[in-house]
Amino acid sequence: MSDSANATVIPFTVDEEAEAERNPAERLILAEAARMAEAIVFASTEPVTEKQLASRLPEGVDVRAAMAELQKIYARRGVNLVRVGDGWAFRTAGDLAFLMNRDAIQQKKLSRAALEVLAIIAYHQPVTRAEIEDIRGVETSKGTLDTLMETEWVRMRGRRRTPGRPVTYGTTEKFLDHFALEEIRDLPGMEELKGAGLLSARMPSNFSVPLPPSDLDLLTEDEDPLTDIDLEELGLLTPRVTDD
Amino acid sequence: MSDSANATVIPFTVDEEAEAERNPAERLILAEAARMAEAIVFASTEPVTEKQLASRLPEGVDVRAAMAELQKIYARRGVNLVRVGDGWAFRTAGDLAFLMNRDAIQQKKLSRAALEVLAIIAYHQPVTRAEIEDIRGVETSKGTLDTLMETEWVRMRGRRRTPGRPVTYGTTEKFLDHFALEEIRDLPGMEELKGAGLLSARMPSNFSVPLPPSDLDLLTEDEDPLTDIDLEELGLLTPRVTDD
Amino acid sequence: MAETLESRAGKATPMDRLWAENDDSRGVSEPTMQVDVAGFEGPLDLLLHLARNQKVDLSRISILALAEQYLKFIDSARAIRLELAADYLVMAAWLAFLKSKLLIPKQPGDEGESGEELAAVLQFRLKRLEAMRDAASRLVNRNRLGRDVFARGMPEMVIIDKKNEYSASLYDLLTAYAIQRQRQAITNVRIAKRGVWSLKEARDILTRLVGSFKDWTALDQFLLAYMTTPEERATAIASSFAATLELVREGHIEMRQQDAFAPLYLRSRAPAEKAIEGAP
Repeated sequence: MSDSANATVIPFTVDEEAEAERNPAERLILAEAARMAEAIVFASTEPVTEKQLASRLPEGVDVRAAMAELQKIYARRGVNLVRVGDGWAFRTAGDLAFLMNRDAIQQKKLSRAALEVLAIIAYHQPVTRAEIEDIRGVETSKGTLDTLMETEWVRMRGRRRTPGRPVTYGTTEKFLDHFALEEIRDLPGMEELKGAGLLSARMPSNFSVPLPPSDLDLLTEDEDPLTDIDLEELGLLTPRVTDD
Repeated sequence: MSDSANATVIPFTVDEEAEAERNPAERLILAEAARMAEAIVFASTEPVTEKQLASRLPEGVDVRAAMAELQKIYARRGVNLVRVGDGWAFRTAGDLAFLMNRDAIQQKKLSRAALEVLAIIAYHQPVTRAEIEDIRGVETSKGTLDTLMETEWVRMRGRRRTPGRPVTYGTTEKFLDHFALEEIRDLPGMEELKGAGLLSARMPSNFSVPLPPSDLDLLTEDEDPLTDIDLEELGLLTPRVTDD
Repeated sequence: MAETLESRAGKATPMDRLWAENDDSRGVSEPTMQVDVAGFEGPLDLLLHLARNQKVDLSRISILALAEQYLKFIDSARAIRLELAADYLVMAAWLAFLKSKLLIPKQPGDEGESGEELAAVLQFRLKRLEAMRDAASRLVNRNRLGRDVFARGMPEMVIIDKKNEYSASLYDLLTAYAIQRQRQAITNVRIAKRGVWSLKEARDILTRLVGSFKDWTALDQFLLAYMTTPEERATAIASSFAATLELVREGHIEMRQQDAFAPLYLRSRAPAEKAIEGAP
C-alpha cells in the first residue's frame, strides 16, 4: 500500500503472510484459478455465485481464496470486484460515479410510499404486510408491493408462524446489487437502528434487539412453511375439479 | 515477466524506463486517468474511441499513454484490453476462451401461455389437461405442456380415476428449487395475492385460489399411479385419452 | 325514466366495472389509500409532521401538546367539511383517550396501561417511522447500479445454472396466474350476474355499438355479440328496445319496422355521430 509512489498505476498488494503459507506450486494453481475466475466474472453482467464458479474452475480450487486475492488486486482500480450476497461481480468504482452517471439510463422513479415500504422491508425483513402497515400507520396501496416485486428488489420469502400464517417479504440479491450492498447487514445505519430498538415490531422493554438474519434465504425461527394450515380458517378451498 | 513464480497472481509489469521519464505528480495523474478510462471502457456497450475517452477524461490527459498503461496492466490477466477497430474494449484472454463457450445454452424465457399453465399446475395440482383448459378457458397446445416437461418443473403424477383415466400433472422438486419455495404451500393464497396487488381486491365472492396438497409425492384418493405401460402408451410426453 | 337514468349515471354498471378491471386499475379504486389530508399519508404521517414542527428531538417531544395539535387539526378539517378517512378519526379518538389519561393521574384501581405508557408507545412509533424515512433516503442516495456504478457493458457470457435452461421468476409466475384467473373470473361473473339487463346496461351497449353500423341492421344483430345464453334473450331485447327508443328520441339513431312483429332495423344517424361518441 505504501509503495504506490513508485508505480505508474495502483499496484497489486500481495499478502505476504498468507503467501508464506503456500508453496510455489499451490501459488501457481491459485494464480491461474484467480485468472479464470476473473475472466468468468468479468464476462458476466450479473453476479456469479461461488457455486457457479466452483463448477467451472478446476476441481479442488479454493474459490474463496482466489476471490479474496482478486478482490485485493482490484480494490483500488477503476473497476472493483464486489461481493453481492453469495455472488461476485465487477462494478465500476463508486468514487468514479461522477464520471459515469452521465450515461445513466433514466430509471423509473419509485414513489415516496414505495421507497418507504422498500426501506421497511429491507430493515425489518422478514416482514409481513400487516407489520409494514403498522410501521407506516397506513394501509399499503395495492400497487406498491406489486411494483416493488416487479423491480425484483423484493420477493415473498415464506410464511410467518403465527395465526393466519401471513406471507413474509424480504429483499433479493438484485436489491443488494442495485444498492451496492454486500449483505443486508451493510444497510446504512443498521447498527444504530438496531441499538435504538427501532427495528422491532413492538416497543422493546429492554431496548435490546436481536440481530437480523444474515442469510436471507434461511427462514427465521418464527417463519414456517405451510404444512398444516386450517383450510377453513383461511377460507380457501381445496383444489378439486370434478370431471363431468 | 519471469517473476511470476514468486507472485500469487500475475503481477503488473512496470515499465521502468518510461517510468523514469515521469515525475511523481505526472505519474499520479496518469494512474488516475488510467483508472477512469478503465471504468469507462468496462461500462461501455461498445468499444470506446480515444476521442471519446479524451472528451470524458480531465483535460490535458495523455489518453494514449493511459491506454498503453492499462493495456500493459491487463496484458497477462484473465481479461485483456484490446483494440477493436479504432476503439478500446475488454475481452476475455484468448487462452481462457474455453471457459466462455462451455455453457453455450441459450436461456429461454417461458411464454406467457406456458407460465399460465405452469401456475395452474402449481396451484391446482393434481390437475388434468382438460381441467387446465377449463380453468384457462382456452385450449392448451401440446407444445406448451411439452415445454414445461422439458423444464423439469412439471411431471406427470398419475391418472385420475375417472372415465378416460386422464393423466394428472403436478410440480417437481426442481420447481420448488427454482422458485426458491420451501414447499408448495408457500405459494401465496388469495388474500396475499390481493394484498400484493396482484389480484383485484374485488374478486367475485365465489372466487377462490386453491391450496395445493402439502405432500406432493402422495397420490390423492382419486389418482392411480402411472404404470410402465402407461408411460409407454403415453410416448412419455403425449397424454393420450383412451376410451375404455 | 329520466330520473332513474340520472340517479344511476354516477354508478358504474357491472359491465363498466368489468371493463375498468380489464384496464387494470390497480390501486386506483382503493378507497382508504387516496386519503390525502393536505398531502399526508395517514394519521401517523400527519402526527410526525406536527411533531417535527415542535422542533425538538422526538424523545423530548410533548405528547400531550402533540395530541392537542392533532385534535385541533382534525376539528378544523371537519369544520371545512373535508372528508376524512376513518383512520384519521380513529387516531383522533385514541388521542383524545390518551389526553384524558395523561391529564388525570392514574387511579389505584385503574386497569390497563397508564397515559405515560401509551404516550411512550406513540413516541416509539413516531421514532420508528422517522427512522424508516431517513433510512429510505439514505438508501436511495447510495451509489446505485445503473446510475453511479456500472456493470460490464459488453458481457461475453451469461452465466447459467446448467440445470436451468429456462428462466422465470416467482413474480412472473404469480402475475401470470393472477392475471389469468382474474380474466377468467370476470368472464364468469358476466355470465353469472347478467340475469337481467338493465336499461342502463342496454343503453351503454347500444351507444358503444351503434356508431359502427352505418347501414340498417337488425336489432338482433346488435345484440348478438352480447348474448351469451338463450335465457338472456328476452331481457336483453326488452331493455335494448327501451334504450333504442330513448336513443331515437335523442336523435342518435334511426329505427324502422316493416310490419308488426317484423324485425326492427337500426342505424346510426350520420350527423349525430359525434354526439354519440361524447355520450357517457
